[in-house]
Amino acid sequence: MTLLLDAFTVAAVLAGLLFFVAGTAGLLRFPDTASRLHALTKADHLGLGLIVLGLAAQAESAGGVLRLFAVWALVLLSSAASGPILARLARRGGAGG
Amino acid sequence: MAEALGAAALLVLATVVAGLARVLRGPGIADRVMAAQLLGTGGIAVLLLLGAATGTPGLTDAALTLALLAAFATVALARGAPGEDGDPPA
Amino acid sequence: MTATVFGLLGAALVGIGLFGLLARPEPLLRILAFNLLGGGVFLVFGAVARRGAAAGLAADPVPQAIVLTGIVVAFAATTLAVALVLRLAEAEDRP
Amino acid sequence: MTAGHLADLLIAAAILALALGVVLARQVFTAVALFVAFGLLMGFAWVRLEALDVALTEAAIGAGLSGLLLLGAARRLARTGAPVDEKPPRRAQVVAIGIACATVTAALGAAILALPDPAPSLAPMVVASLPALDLGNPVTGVLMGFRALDTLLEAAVLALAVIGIWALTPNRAWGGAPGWTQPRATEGPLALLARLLPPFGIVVAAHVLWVGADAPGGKFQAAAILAAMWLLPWMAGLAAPPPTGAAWLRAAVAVGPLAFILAGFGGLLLEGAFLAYAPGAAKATILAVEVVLTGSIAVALALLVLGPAVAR
Repeated sequence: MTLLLDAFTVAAVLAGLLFFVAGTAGLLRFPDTASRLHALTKADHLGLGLIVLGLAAQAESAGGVLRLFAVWALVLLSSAASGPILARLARRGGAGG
Repeated sequence: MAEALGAAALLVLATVVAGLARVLRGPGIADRVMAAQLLGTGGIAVLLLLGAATGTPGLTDAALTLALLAAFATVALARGAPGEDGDPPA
Repeated sequence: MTATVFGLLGAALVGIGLFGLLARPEPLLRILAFNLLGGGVFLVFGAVARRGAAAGLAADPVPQAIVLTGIVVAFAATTLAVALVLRLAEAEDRP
Repeated sequence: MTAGHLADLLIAAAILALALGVVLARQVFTAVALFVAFGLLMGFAWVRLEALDVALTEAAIGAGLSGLLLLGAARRLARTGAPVDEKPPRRAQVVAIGIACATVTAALGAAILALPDPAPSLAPMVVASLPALDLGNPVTGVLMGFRALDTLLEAAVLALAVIGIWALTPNRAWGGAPGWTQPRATEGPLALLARLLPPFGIVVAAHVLWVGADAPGGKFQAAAILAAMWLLPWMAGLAAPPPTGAAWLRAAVAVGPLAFILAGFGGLLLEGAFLAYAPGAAKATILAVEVVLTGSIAVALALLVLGPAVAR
């Protein structure tokens, strides 16, 4: 059972890592802001979500699991809210220096 | 398991630091804010992984605080950006 | 090793902050530079605290508590400085 | 070289790059965005230095509240123009300043490399005295027990800073509401966030305050979270900040330091020393003072970010 849980954790965290690497690569390499935003939201939603899932399998108490999912919920909420704000900002093409 | 999670934390940290290049380079304001947001999310992941690797529940609390304040900071950055139609005409 | 790395980083931040404070004319950037300087000093405290690990604690809690107070006081000072700059700008604005 | 040391070098290099970026930024907004990222990475540095209490504070104040304050200031300055038209220093001056600052860094770095080994530490004394306070978190013990006078003065400094900022109010705005009006966001993502986040945040703040007795956390961290949650509806334009003339607001700022002073005199009366805690009642007294202080500090922090009242 522990072995199965450990295997699940490793698989989920690895998959989460993949999304983080991909998200950062997209942020660095994609040519325009809109596609960078697209890359970022993937890393936010899935990368962290998979890591949370993987770690939840290792948590020792129900409180630990609850806090892990609270973190994920908060990040989902804030990225859902800030995505459109960022898109508006990008469309207006605020030029920085 | 602890070593594997610690290594995962290090890898996420490395991607976060790489993402800093976008905060430094820009060019647009949205790019900088976005990169700062990825920094926040990545930071949360690092803290969670490290907390599980070292068995420190305090790190999960730190991640929770960071998640709250990252949401706050993103809104502040987006609202505070020059040109964001926030002010009444002076 | 960790303490030395961040202690040296603290020393570098003090220099960088000092440079910004003296070489940049923009008042807001000076406030930011001052905060970098403060961050450097705090890191030096943190390095000293980490080196003082003893009695089962990973670091000496006394310098850590001082840094904690320092961060809050530095924030209060920053808000006051920002308010002063804004008020000054308003005063200059008026003919 | 272990993974931990690799992480140290990564974090240190990133902080160094961001600090240079802040000082050399061409635009103030860029500098502020970099400074927010700087605060976040400083949080990592504190985690690596085994200072979780400090990491929590840095994440809340350095990245969150400072960011909002400085962005608001940058935007207002962009409208009014810089207060003093100072000329940038000449090239020769910049070089001289650079050499002087590098010397300071070199001297400080040499001092750090020359620190005595083994390092002096107060940790054994703190650990030996901690059972008397019935606390598990040594940093809270130092803040509320052994160096309580510092913490009391710090609470007073926050109240004084509020008074200082209010003293900058223009005559015709005296007693009015601080901060400038935000456009109302009744629907859309921002309004959703401003409505959903505060309940979450209040629960997290209570948790951080409560565990602060035995684990990393405490009043400053909780107060910073509460202040941010209070500012959020204002940022979305859903609520207006209260007028600075309101009596309850002024009372809220003052009650924290006053409660602390009261507890101090209680110690003088019962135990014969200012801020001494009665044996057995130490933890209860500390927790009671901390709860009141948290509310007071949260209000003070929010007012500090909002600034003086503005004429409307």
